[in-house]
Amino acid sequence: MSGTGDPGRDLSLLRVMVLIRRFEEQAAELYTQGKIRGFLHLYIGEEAIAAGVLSVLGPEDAVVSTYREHGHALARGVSAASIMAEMYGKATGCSGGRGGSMHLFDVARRFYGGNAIVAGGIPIAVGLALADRQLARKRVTACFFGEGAVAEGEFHESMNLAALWQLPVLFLCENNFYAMGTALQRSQAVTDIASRAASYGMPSEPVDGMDVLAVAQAAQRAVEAIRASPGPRFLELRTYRFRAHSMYDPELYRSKEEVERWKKRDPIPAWEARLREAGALDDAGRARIESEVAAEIEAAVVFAERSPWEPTEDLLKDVHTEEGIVA
Amino acid sequence: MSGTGDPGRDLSLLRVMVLIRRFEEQAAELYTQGKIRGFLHLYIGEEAIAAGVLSVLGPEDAVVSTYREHGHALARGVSAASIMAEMYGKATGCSGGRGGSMHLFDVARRFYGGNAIVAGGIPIAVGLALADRQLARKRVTACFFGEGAVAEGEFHESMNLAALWQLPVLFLCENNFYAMGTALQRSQAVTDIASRAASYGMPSEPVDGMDVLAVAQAAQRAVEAIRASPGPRFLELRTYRFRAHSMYDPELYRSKEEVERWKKRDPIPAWEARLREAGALDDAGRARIESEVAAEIEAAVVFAERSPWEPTEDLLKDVHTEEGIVA
Amino acid sequence: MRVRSTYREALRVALREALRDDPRVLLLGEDVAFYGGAFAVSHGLHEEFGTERVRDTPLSESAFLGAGIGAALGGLHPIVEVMTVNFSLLALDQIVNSAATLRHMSGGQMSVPMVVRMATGGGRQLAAQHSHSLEGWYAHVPGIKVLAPGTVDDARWMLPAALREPDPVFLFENARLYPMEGTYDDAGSPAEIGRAAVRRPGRDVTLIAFGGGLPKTLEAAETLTAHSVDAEVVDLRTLRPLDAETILGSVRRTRRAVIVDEAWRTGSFAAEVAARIAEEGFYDLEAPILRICGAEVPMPYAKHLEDAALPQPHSIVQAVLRTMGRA
Amino acid sequence: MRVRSTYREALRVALREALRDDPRVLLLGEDVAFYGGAFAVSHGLHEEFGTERVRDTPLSESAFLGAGIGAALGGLHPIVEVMTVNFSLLALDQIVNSAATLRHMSGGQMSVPMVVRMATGGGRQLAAQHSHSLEGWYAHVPGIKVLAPGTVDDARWMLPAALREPDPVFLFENARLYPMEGTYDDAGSPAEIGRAAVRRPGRDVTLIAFGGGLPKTLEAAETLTAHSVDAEVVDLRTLRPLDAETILGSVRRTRRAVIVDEAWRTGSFAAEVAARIAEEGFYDLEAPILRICGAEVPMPYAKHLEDAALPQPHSIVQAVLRTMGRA
Ligand SMILES: Cc1ncc(C[n+]2csc(CCOP(=O)(O)OP(=O)(O)O)c2C)c(N)n1
Ligand SMILES: Cc1ncc(C[n+]2csc(CCOP(=O)(O)OP(=O)(O)O)c2C)c(N)n1
Ligand SMILES: [Mg+2]
Ligand SMILES: [Mg+2]
Repeated sequence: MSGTGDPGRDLSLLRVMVLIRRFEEQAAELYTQGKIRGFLHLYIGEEAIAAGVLSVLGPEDAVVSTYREHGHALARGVSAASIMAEMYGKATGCSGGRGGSMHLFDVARRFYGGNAIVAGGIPIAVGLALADRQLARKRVTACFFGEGAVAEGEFHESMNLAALWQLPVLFLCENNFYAMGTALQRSQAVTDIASRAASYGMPSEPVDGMDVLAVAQAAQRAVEAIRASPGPRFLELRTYRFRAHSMYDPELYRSKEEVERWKKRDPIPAWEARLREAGALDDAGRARIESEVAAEIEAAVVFAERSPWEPTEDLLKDVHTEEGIVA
Repeated sequence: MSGTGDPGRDLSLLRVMVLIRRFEEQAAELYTQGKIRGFLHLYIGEEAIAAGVLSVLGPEDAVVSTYREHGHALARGVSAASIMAEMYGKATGCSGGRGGSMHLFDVARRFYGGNAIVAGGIPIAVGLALADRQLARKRVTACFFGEGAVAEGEFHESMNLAALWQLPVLFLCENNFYAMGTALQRSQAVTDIASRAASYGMPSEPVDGMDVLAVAQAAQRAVEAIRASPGPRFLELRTYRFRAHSMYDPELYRSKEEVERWKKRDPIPAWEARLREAGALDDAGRARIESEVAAEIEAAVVFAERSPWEPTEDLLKDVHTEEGIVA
Repeated sequence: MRVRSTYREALRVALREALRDDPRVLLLGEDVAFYGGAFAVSHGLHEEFGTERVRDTPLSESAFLGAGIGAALGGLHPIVEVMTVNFSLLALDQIVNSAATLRHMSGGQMSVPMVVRMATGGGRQLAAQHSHSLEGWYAHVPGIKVLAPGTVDDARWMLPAALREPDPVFLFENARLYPMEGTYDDAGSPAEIGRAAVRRPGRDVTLIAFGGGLPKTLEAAETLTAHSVDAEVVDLRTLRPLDAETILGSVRRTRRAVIVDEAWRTGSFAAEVAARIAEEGFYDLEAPILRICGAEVPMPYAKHLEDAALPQPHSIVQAVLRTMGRA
Repeated sequence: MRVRSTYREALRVALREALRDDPRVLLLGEDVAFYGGAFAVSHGLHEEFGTERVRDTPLSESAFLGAGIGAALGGLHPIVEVMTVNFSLLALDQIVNSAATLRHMSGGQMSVPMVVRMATGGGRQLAAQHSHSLEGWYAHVPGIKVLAPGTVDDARWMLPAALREPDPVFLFENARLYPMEGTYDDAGSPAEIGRAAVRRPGRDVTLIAFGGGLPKTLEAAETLTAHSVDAEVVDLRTLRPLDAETILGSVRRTRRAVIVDEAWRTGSFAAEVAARIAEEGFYDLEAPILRICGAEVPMPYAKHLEDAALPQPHSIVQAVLRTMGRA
């Protein structure tokens, strides 16, 4: 196999994918127990994208995501404990219990959420990049969204702005072929998403989103290109969600066979096999990852369980910035 | 010269262009006299588009336009008198004095306005075409908008819907290279508008919008194609407005030279010359057009002047359909 | 005969009837067909009526709402489902600038017979972007009508009433009420638009509510009997046009008013109701008009905070006791 | 020293100062640069500060508003000009779902220091799509502040106040006031946000107005002296947060209130002011609270109809005489 060239990083890609998978399995379980409420959108099946893309960003880069963002948050280094506590609605959550699963934020890690309006985060990413350009900072803003967002006007307005102003944004379209129950071919006249972005004159390519290495390499190239000369780039990452859209979805719109077919391309066993083949992973190493991840998740649950609730008297906190007037 | 093949139609194209030109010159004059108020957007320089496109539509086809729509309305056969009265704000105006210059309507002629929100008419045109498709009617909806609209999300959402559902719409982008004071290259990352539409998988072509014959022929082909098999088509009509954006615009954003250069391509003398060359027009014929048009406009002004105002007591009329409940 | 049903099923019965009885009716919206409706309201309908009449749209709120307007102009009678009021913000241009204005600004030449349905309200731990209660905004706009069913019977009979209107009608379905059980009259007739209902007669105080606030208010009224307060509960049902007569008639008898509205307090529809009473019922009042509204905070995710942010039966009871001079 | 100026020039002085004093400030919007601003407010500024800091945008209201949010998160201090409130409907998703919520739903991790300016109001014969007065809608939304300068001094000093706020501030410039002459203090200081002003002290009745309604209300107050009515005029200045103290203090003295708001009456901001008085000032009142608002009609174009649709000094006078028992 040809890995990233860095064995530590190769293993880390696996570890991140496993962390996301197990974290979400746990979250789904807690949802059925009523510990987590509201909407819960699982990323299971799509982990290669978060793991691959975020492995190439630096701490100064920014990330803008959607409501299906546990994977992005974890891969960005937001702690499992603070995410779990957030989903419990606890004061120690990464958004103070105000956001829940759809609104994870960690500004110290430049993780700008957590946007639950489809395509709503895209203009914000464009603005972050505008600030970088205007302040002559060599940062990249990575902006995730689903293929469903491509039908929204906000998507198109944003593509044009980014291309017109040559802003340093990396657009990452997670094409899992469904927007809730609407299949891509029933929502887009032209289903080749990468070509749609290219029509704005920005470099754009489709990537196998089930192959973590392919994702990491494509992201690496794109990020380097943006740093070398600012201007947007676009990756269409083809993937599939193995689970329902959210916890309420009876999945009437796709066949079990289709799901099973995609599950055969599960990015975790695929990458694991390549690591084993290359001699970079053995049973013990694999088991170690599982047990480390299990311990991290268990600790996260314990943390969430034990954390305090925000006092109800603080309901109106953070509607406005308390310090008031800025200097 | 090769005209439309129908000498009557060839002359009519000239007549319609002259009517629009003189009508608007009169309107501008009346504006400075305070007879017409609000916003007034002149179409002068772009007449070949309205004349050419509307010469190929049938009475059952629909037209959706913008705030720069005097030309479309006149070419559609809306009477100069009712348009003039509308701009006076008289009860006899084509919109009962409620709409003014930006909101001309004549539903009997399937002229659906008169939309002053940039790109706002486009979804409505898509819906008209959806009705036609659903009711299996062989009609075409012609939808005009400026190149500024191409940056709006509503434009893109509508292109996708029309292409996805294969609706019988003819999109007509009047590319006059400016949206108010913003030049195309400062508003679009990719300035080839026709290619943008093509990215939705719909047939699309640029047309010389200063050549009334080229416009009529391209429109004819597109309309025939739509009638033969429903599905949208797109024409980018390259043109130029000779006047300011509206009556308030000091035109700081473009040079006199540029304007003069385009005026050399004035569609009216250009077409006139071709007709003369072909022996289809002589001085007398040309003079007759002018005098007929002058008479029509004078009658329109007299009509507007003499028409009554809507009684103030009727202010709240037509907020809702008075008959109430439909059968 | 009174039929037991949930609010959701009652809505579905009404939709099915509409599609069955009028071939011009079509249901248009995101995931109304294959997914079965985000809230399962339209479940099964596409199988019965086909995917042309129960039509999934791409994520393009502005375009498909505008297409609904155009389809209505073209002779169809569209029912447009905007999944939730939160996403309707993306379609407000079409609603306010076109749907509500086309009739008036064309001088009464056309009507836009269209029904727009959307889920509204908080209380399901969906946080700041998915919990709006914006019915009051819609009720501000002349040219449209605004209905808010708060009972199973209204869920059944408001849609047919809306479909008899020649102008746009907005139907706000409170998402918390979908599973609510109740009954409707299966030999009933379309609800009377513009007519409030006294859901519980009483002598001591008038409680005014609608939609999601109604069940809470009825519960509070029951609790108040233990405090020897006999509360009258008025269900507004229609926010535009507002039935001031019923409100003022009730206040004339009880001399006290408490208004319940789950929206943010400042600028809520409750303010309008209070203002109407202060204008026209002033001399009937013996005490200040009180409002129990949502707290002025983007909705927090955590359950205890969300509960604190919304009117609850106990907060309504407290307000009533205050206005009675008992607390 | 008091400087003579128009409202427009005062705004420009404030903009120039902001751009000069803080390199993080940028002005972003349609036609703010080359055109010179749709209302000439930013005329000349791009020549002084360059087209990066005074930046024309494409017609993409949602994306450039959202980009303003992102730019604010990224360390800039954007002033976003939405040409008019009518077009802001296209950006409401970004405003309500992101600008207003990001701080709260991230648990207070970030602020969005952004000022959004827009022209508002009717009265210029621009008809139904260009005459909205939607300040009241904005004032409904927690997480933002809403300012409405009605004097030249506030036009000069509200922008610097808005720029000192760490959270989004919306500045509504009434388009009719741009040419209004007056004076400002050139050694003044930023306006106090959340503080109403008594523009004319009086004993007999409190007239409450803001923005475009203020000059009319002051004129009415002058006329009323001829009827021996001494009216106090309160200028709200800030709609959110509302200065209830000043309003209630005035009503406590005069015992009568008439509220003037150019918006459609139902659900107007005037309703909120009336509701506050009915709740908290009830026992001070000697007469019903009256509202003089816009008629419930999409704004008609014809001047006499538009005049009838808007509050006018004489209609304010009539209302006051009514509340004084004189008519
Ligand atoms: C503007 C808007 N419309 C509708 C919704 C409801 N909704 C939530 S997720 C979703 C599907 C989005 O699909 P996609 O963008 O492909 O992302 P995925 O869920 O597949 O990751 C929809 C319709 C929303 N959140 N925002
Ligand atoms: C949504 C919206 N934003 C802004 C405006 C203000 N405006 C009116 S016309 C115009 C320029 C439109 O340019 P284009 O589409 O090219 O048409 P043209 O005027 O050149 O015919 C602008 C910005 C508007 N009417 N609607
Ligand atoms: Mg998807
Ligand atoms: Mg143009």
